[in-house]
Amino acid sequence: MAFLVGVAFAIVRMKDLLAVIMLLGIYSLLSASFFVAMDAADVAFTEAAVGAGISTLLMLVTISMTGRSEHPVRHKPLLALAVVIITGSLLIYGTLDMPYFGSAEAPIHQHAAPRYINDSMQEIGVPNIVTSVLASYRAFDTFGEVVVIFTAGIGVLALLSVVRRREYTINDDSFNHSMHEQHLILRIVTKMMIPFILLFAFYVQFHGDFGPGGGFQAGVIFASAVFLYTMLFGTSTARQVINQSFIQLLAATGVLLYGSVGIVSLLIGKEFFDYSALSADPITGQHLGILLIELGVGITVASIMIIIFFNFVGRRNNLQHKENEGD
Amino acid sequence: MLLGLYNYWVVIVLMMVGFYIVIAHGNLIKKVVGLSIFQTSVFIFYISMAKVDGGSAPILAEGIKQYSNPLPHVLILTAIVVGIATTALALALAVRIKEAYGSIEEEEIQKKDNQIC
Amino acid sequence: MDILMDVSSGLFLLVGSFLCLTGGLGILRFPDFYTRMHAVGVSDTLATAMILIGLILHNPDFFVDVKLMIILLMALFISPTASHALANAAMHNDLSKQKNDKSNSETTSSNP
Amino acid sequence: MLIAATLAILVVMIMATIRAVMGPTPYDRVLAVNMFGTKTVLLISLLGFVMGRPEFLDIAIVYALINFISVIGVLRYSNHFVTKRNEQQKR
Repeated sequence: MAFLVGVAFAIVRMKDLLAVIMLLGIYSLLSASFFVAMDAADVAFTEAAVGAGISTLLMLVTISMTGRSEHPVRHKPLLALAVVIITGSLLIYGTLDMPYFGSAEAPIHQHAAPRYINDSMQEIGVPNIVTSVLASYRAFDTFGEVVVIFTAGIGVLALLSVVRRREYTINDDSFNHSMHEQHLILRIVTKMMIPFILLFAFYVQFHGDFGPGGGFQAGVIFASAVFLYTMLFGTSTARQVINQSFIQLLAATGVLLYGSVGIVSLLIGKEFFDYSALSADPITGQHLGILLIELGVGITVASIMIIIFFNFVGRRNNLQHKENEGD
Repeated sequence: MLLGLYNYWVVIVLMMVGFYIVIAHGNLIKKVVGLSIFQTSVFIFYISMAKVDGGSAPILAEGIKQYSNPLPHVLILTAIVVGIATTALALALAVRIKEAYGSIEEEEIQKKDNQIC
Repeated sequence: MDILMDVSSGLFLLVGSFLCLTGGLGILRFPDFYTRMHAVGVSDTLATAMILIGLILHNPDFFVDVKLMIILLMALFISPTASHALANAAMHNDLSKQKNDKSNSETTSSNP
Repeated sequence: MLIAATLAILVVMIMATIRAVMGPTPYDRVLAVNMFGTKTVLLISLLGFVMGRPEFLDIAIVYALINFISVIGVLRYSNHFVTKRNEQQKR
């Protein structure tokens, strides 16, 4: 734990943004190991895939567009420090009333959790409690989260989408060709790894009922395989494999799939997102519902991440070509 | 007493570090980094509240009596993915600001704004 | 037989941890980038393999063993590739020219 | 024995972090991050055994994959800076 604090302080001191991002990667790996130590397997899974992989990559692409050194001027460090210290000490004063770490009598463990732990096996029939809470008890909440992700994807699309021109793409190919000469070994190993990553993403997707995993994680892993391909084989090649408008359609389909499962159960006569209506046997219905919903989540997350990454990279390539023409 | 609340204090220190970066640094990317440190500290806070002594991960198996609380795990799981989506949005904004103003330092942006007015 | 398994797994784990520590010491103490790379590349791959083999011997469950094997296989694929890519990138961008002549001659010999 | 190995890996992780903070060149930092990643994979698998639930090896697999991807990403995008800087030096 103290280790985390050390890394955080180092981040404050660093001026070089590239180094900051490296340290952020380390920080997120560390916090993920902490989540494992705290028994939160699913959370560690997500943090590993998201924090260390995707957010590092996105930040790297961004600083490759915006420049990497930080301006030394600061506003008023003393004032900021004072605000921070006062807020911090107030918060520490607040923790004095909190139940001790790890005590089983804390109020948080009294209300809803025992029901999830004791009854979910009979009601849902899925061993992974996190999945059953995520996809069944709190399905409406999760639906909201998926819609938020979808909206963020649309926002990035609106901010960064570029009108591509033909000469740019041709230029891009020649640029990538020189990359390929250097990276022969990398390319071959990557070719071997990508099918494995995709297979593993599907395993995570459909094994989420029994072990750690589920739609969110699987979507992110799937997307990171596509990222790997894009980085080594060039944007235009990747765009040929995965069409932009097709992937946008896919993102919308995921949300639609999720929502329609709820609507169907509403139409059959149960409540919104009550999957026991989907089949004669309530447990089979729950299984089917969770499977469909996780699939919807997975499709949405994967396609939104791919959309975000493509737009960042596309914008970057465009900028580079403009610079080259300027020279 | 000391050990019982140690985790929460570390969370608060991390949170304040993130907060300090957000208010004291002018670089927009650095601010995003600060926000993500802040965010992670909140995640750690939730997860450490969910831990029960002697408990195990909330995946049902035979022979295990005590499980950690699954509810915070669910909340944080979705929050992480939503967090990356919003971070991407923030970075996209930073890129557009760079294109429009030629800089991502807050002070220079303000200077340019004042010139225009 | 049981004792043999236990002892051998413990031995593998110990050797693995020792190699890890050497690698860590190497990354801290070595003077320039390529020598550090050498320390990490060599000791990391071997140490990872050792610890994972130790865990495989420790555990009789078949399914878990298969997963450990997958990790081992991937570590053996990924780690050298990443090292290679790193060294290649560093060479390509003339990192050695920033150093003095002595370390330069060392790098040519230690770089595989 | 498991616990001893875990402690050793923790120590090595601290060393890698120090190098990542100190590292004079970006490549040193990438190297340290890479090493940190492999050590995290080991730590997770060991922790799974220490806590008696070795089902969590999936997480370790994800770490190995993601580590690879992020190292490649760093190299791909940091090349950009270095070539730019070299051009500036030449002028």
